[in-house]
Amino acid sequence: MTRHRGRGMASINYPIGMNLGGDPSQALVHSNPSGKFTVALSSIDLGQGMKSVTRQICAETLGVPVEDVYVDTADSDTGPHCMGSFASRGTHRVGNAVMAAAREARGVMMEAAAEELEVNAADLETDGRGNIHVKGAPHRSISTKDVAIAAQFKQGKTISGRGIFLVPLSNVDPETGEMSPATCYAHACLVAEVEVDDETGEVEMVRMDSAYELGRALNPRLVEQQLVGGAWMGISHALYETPEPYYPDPVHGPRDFVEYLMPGPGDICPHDIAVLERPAPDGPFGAKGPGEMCANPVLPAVANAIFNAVGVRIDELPITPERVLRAIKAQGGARPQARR
Amino acid sequence: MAVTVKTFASSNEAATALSSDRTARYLGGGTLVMRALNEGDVSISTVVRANDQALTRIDASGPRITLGAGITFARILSERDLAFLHAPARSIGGPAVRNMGTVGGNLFAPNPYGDFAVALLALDATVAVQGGFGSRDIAIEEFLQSRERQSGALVLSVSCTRPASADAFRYRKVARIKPKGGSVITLAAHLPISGGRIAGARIALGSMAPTQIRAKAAERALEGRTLDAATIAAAASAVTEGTSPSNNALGSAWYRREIVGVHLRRLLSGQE
Amino acid sequence: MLELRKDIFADERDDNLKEIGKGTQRQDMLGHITGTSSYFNDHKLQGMLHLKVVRSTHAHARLRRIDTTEAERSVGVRKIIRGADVPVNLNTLLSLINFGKDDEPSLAVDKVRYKGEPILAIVADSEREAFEAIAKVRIDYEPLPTVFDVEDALKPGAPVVNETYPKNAFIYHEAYDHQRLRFGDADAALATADHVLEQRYQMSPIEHAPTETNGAIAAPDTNGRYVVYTSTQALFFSVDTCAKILDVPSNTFHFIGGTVGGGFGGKVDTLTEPLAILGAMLTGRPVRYVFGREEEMQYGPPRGAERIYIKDGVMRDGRIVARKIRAYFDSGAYTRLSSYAAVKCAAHLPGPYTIPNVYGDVYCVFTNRTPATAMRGFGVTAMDFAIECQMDKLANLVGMDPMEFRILNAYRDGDMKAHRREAKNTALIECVQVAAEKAKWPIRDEFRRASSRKDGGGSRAVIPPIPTDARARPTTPAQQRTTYDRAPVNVTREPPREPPPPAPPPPPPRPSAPSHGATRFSSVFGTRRR
Amino acid sequence: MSKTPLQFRHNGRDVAIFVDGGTNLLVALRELIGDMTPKFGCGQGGCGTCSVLIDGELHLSCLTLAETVAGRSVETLDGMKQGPNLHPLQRAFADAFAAQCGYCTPGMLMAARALLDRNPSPSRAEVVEAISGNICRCTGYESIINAILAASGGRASA
Repeated sequence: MTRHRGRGMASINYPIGMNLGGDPSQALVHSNPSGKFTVALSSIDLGQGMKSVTRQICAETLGVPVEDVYVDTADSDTGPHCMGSFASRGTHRVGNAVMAAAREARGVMMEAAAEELEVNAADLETDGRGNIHVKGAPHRSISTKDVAIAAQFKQGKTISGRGIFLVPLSNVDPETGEMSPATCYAHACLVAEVEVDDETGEVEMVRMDSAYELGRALNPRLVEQQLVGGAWMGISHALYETPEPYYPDPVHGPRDFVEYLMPGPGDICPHDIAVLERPAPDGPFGAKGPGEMCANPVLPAVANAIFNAVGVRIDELPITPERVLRAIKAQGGARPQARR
Repeated sequence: MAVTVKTFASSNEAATALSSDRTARYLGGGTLVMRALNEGDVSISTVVRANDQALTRIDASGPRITLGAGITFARILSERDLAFLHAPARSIGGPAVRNMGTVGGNLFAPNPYGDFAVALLALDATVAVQGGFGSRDIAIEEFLQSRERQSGALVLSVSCTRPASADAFRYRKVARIKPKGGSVITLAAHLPISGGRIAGARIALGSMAPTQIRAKAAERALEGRTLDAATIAAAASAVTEGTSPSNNALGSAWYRREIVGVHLRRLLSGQE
Repeated sequence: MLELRKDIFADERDDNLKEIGKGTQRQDMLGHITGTSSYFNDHKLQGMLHLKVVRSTHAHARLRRIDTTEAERSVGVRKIIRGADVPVNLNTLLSLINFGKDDEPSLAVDKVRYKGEPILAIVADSEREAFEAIAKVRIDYEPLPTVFDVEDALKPGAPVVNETYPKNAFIYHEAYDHQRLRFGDADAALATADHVLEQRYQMSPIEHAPTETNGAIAAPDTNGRYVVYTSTQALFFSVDTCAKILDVPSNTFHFIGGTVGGGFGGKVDTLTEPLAILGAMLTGRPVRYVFGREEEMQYGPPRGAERIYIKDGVMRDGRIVARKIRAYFDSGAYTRLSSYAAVKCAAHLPGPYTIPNVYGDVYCVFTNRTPATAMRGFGVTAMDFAIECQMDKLANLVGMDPMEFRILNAYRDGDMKAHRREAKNTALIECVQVAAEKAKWPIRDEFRRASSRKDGGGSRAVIPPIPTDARARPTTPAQQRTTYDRAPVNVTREPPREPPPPAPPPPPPRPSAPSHGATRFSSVFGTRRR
Repeated sequence: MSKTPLQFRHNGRDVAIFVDGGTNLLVALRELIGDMTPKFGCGQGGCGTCSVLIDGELHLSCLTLAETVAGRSVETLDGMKQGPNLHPLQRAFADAFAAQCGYCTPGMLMAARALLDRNPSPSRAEVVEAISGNICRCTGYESIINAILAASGGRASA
C-alpha cells in the first residue's frame, strides 16, 4: 500500500477592507436623456467582477433593469477617488458608494417622475423594468426614459448622484493592539480529501467540500467564479507555489511557467460549495467580499488531510513532495490516522 | 541592431552559415531561439533557417527509423508507425509547443526540458550532424555529452532501431503538473528480450545529471536476466549510481535520488 | 458546484430583490470572448519607445561606479535614466496615508539591497535595442554581507539592509519594532493549562503570477499632461505615487486602466508607471515599460514569506485558554505594504475563536530579497495556515473531533475579540456545520445545534485585564527568542522543561511534568526540515 | 534599419507588412497589424495567451518568427466571430462564465478551436490536454473545460 487517503478541515474568518488611513471609495451615477445610467468609478476590475457587481447594485438601488446601467471604470479624469481593488474592499466599499450615489440619483428621478405624474414622490415606486408608477396604481405610470427626457429638457433636473463610503481611520493602540480593523467578516469552513503516495511524497487532491459565508451573494455566478478559482489558488499555495523553492536561501528561483509550479487543468478536483448569507449590517445588501478568503481554508485543510492520510505534520509551505517524503521517512513510514 | 535572418534552401548552406558566425543560432521550431530573443539574449544576432525538405522527412518503413531534425512532436504523434515514440512526444509541452518543437531542437534543450532526448538515448539513437566540413553520425550519448561544443553544428536527423515490441520500450516523465509540466525526472527504458532474457538493456534518465544520461549500473543489473521482481529491485537500487542531479525549481537533488528508483521500479513492473 | 443555503440566516435577509442575487452575465463577458476588452498594453501609439531597466546582479552591494558611456552610444538609445534624474527618488507606498518612512528609491543610487533592484532605465526605439544597451552598461559593485533569514536579520550585528530602518525592522508607533496585541494574561493561563503546544510554521514567498505582467504606457498628451495606460490595481494610489515621485501636481496625469489581466495584489506597487512617465517626459515620446515574465516572477513583488510561532494552552475538555503568537513578515529590502500586513495580522489574532488570553507580537523584517507586497489574503493566509494546523493538532491532543473542536472554541455574537471589539454578525459555527454536512463528516447533536447567535457575550464579552507589568515590559526580540528557540532536549514527546517566559516577572513554579499526565512538547526544532 | 516585407493571410484577409529581423508574430500582429486579440503573457512559450492558428494548427505567436508565416494563413480570436454572430465556442464560454480577468480567454478560445476543428466531440481528457498549454490564473479551468464540452455537444446536436 503506497497510496493513502485522508481528510482534513479548517475554518477561517476574514476581515473586509483595510483600516489604515481611512478607507474611502466614491462613485458617480448619472442618467442620459434616454434614461440609461452610467456609473463612473476609478475602481479596478481584475477579473473579480467589479464592473458587473456594481452594475447590479446600481440597478437594484435605482429600480431599473441591469441593462439600463453601464459601469465605466477606471479613468482618473472622470472616475472619482477609490483606494483600489484590494483587501476584499471592492464589493463592500465601492458597492456602498455606488448604492449611495444611486440612491441620490433615484431621489431626483422620483421627484422628476412625481412632477410628471402630478403626485407626491413618496407615493411612487419603480417596477424594476424601466417604469415608475403610483403605488397600488400601476396604470399611473411613466417610463424612466420619459422621466429622463422631462428632467433634462423640461424640468432642468440632473438625474445624478454622488456617493462616498468611508470607513474612517482606526487608531491602533501601540500597547494592546486595540483597533477597529474591519467592519465585517466573511467566514468559511472547508474539508479537503487527499491521496498521498508514501514512496514519492506526492499529494493528489481528491475532492473538497466547503461552506462559505459571504453576507450576500450579490451574483451567485460571480461568487462561484471567485470561490472555485480561489480554492484552486489555495491548493496551489498549499502544494505547489513559491518563487523561492529553497527559502530562505534565495536560489533556483523559477523563471517561467514551467518552473513556477501551479496545478494545471488536469490537477483540479471536484469541489462542492455551499454559500451562506448572513447579511453584514453595513454591507451593500448585506454583502461582504468573497475574493480573498476563499483560498485561505484550503492550505491548512490540505495539511491536516495529509496528516490524516500518512501521519506527518508539514508545517512549511508549500507542502512539496520532498517535504512529505522527508517527514514520512523521518517517522519510519506512513502512519495512517483514523479514517474520517 | 536588429537580428539578421538568413534562410537557405539546403541544410549544407545553413550549416556553413552557422559554423562561420558565432552569433548565429539555428531556428528550428522556435521554442528555444525565439524565447532567447524575446528575453533579450543579445548574443544572438543571426538567425539561420533552412527550407531543406530532408529536415522534415520521416523514414519509418523499416526496422531502422530516421526522423528529420525538423520533425515536430505533433507530426510524430500523427504517425502510426511511430507509436513507440508517442509517449515521449506527448509529454512535451502543450499542443502548441508540440506543433512547433522539433526533434532536433530537443537535443539542445537544457533541464528541465529535453525529455524526448531521454527516449532517444535509451534507444541508442544516432545523430546526423552537418558541420562546416561535411556530415557525420554521432552516437547520441556522445552528442549529449559534448552538446556545448555542438552549437555551431546543424543536426540533420536522428535515427534509431525500432523496439521489437511495444513492451520493450517504456517511458515515464515525472512532473508535478498535469497534464503538462516540467520534468522532475524523466525515465526511458529499452529492454530487448532475447531468449527470454534481457539483452542490451538501456536505461536513460533526464534531470539526473547536467545532461541526459544512461544509468549503466541499472542496465548491468538488468542485463541477461528476466524481468522479475528481484531484477527490477536490483535495477531500482542501482539506478542512482553515476548520477549527479542538481537542485532546481522543480525539485532537489536529494528528492530526485530518492524517487528515481521508485519510479524505475514502477515503470519496469508496469505500475501506475 | 455551488448551492445557496437560503435556509440559514433567512430571518436576517430580505430576499425580495430584483437584480441582487441573480446570476446576471458579466458586463465584460462579450469583450472577453471577442478579445476586445482593452488592457493597458492594447494601445498602439505612434512612435512608441521601449523602456527596460538595468537590474542589480547582487543582493547587497555598494555601487562604486555606473559607466554608461558605451550604452549611451548604442544604436537606438534615446535616454538613459539614472536615480539622479528621478525628481523625488525616495518613496514608500503608504506615505500617501502617512504610514511609514520613505525608504525606497525608484532607481538605486549608492547601494543595491536586493538582486534585481533597478539601477538604470534605458529608453530605446525597440526592446532589442534596449537589451543591447543594457549589455553595454558597466557597473562596479562592492558586495556587502547579506541577510536572508528574518530572525537572523533581527540579531545584533546583522547586516543593515535598509538604513531607514537600521535594526532591520519596521518601527511601529515610533516605539516598537513590532505590532503588539495584548488581551488577558497568556502566560498565567499557559501555566494552568492542561496541555501546552508550541509550534513553528513557515510560508515561503508566493508569486501572484497574473497572466498579464505589470506594465504601463505613458505618452505626452495635450496641454502639458500625460496619458497613462496602466495595469494598476489602485488607480489613485498610482496617480498620487507618480505625482510624488515626479514632483508634479496629480492632475498632470490622465490615468486609464480598470481592465486588468489578473492582479491578486501584485499590481498595487506602482513600479512601472513612474519610470514610464519619466521616460515620456524626458523624450517627449510615448514610452512603454512592461515586465517580462522572469522579471515578474523574480523581481516583481511576491507575497512575502512569514514565519510564525504559536504557543497554545488548552484544557482537557477542549477549551483553548491561551494563545501566544510571534510572527515575522519577510518584507524584503523595502517596506512597500508589509508594515500594514503586520497590523492586519495582529488584529486577526487569535483567529475566529474566543480565547480569553491572547498575546501577539508581529514583526515586519527587512532582508536582502525582492520587496514583498500584498497578495490575496494579505496578512492572514499564512497565519490561518498556522492557526488551523495548530487547531488540528490541539484537537488531536485532547482527543476531540476537529469540527467539534472548532465549534467549541468558535467566536459567537457578543464575544469580545482580542483587538477589543465585540464580535457581531459571526457565522463560523454555521460554516463548520454545513461543511460537515456536505462532507458527510459526522458531528454530535450538541454541536449540530450550536449557533453563532446563541451563548455568546456575557462573561465572554469581558475585556480581561493584562498583567500590570505588560506595558513596561521590555520585550526585545532577542529575549523573546529564548522562549521559543531553545532546542528541546529531545525533539519528540519527552515532557520537556517549560521554557522561561519572555520577560520578567518569573512565572509561578511549575512541575517539570504535569501531575495529571498531560503532555507538553515542543517541536519548534523538530519540525525544521531540509 | 532594413526591414523584410511579409505577406500572409490574416483572418482570411491578405496583409502586407514590413518586419524587423527577429520580430515575432505576436509583435507583428499586435503592433504592425493592430490585432490586439493575442496577448503577451511570457514570451517563453509557457502561458498560451498568444496562441493563434497557423494553417489551422495551434501555434504560439510569441515563439514564431514573423517571416515564417509568409504566404500562410494566420487566424486569431479577432476572426472567430462568424459575421455578426458569435462562434459556438464564444457563446459556450459566455454561458459557462468561463472568463474572469479575460486575459487568457483569447488563447483558450484558439486552443479550443484547434481541438474542435479536428475532433468535434472530444472527451474531457482530450479537452484538458488541449488547453494544457494555456494558463488561467483566475482559475477558470473547470468552467473553461465545461464550456468546450458544451460547445462540442452543441455541434454534435446541430
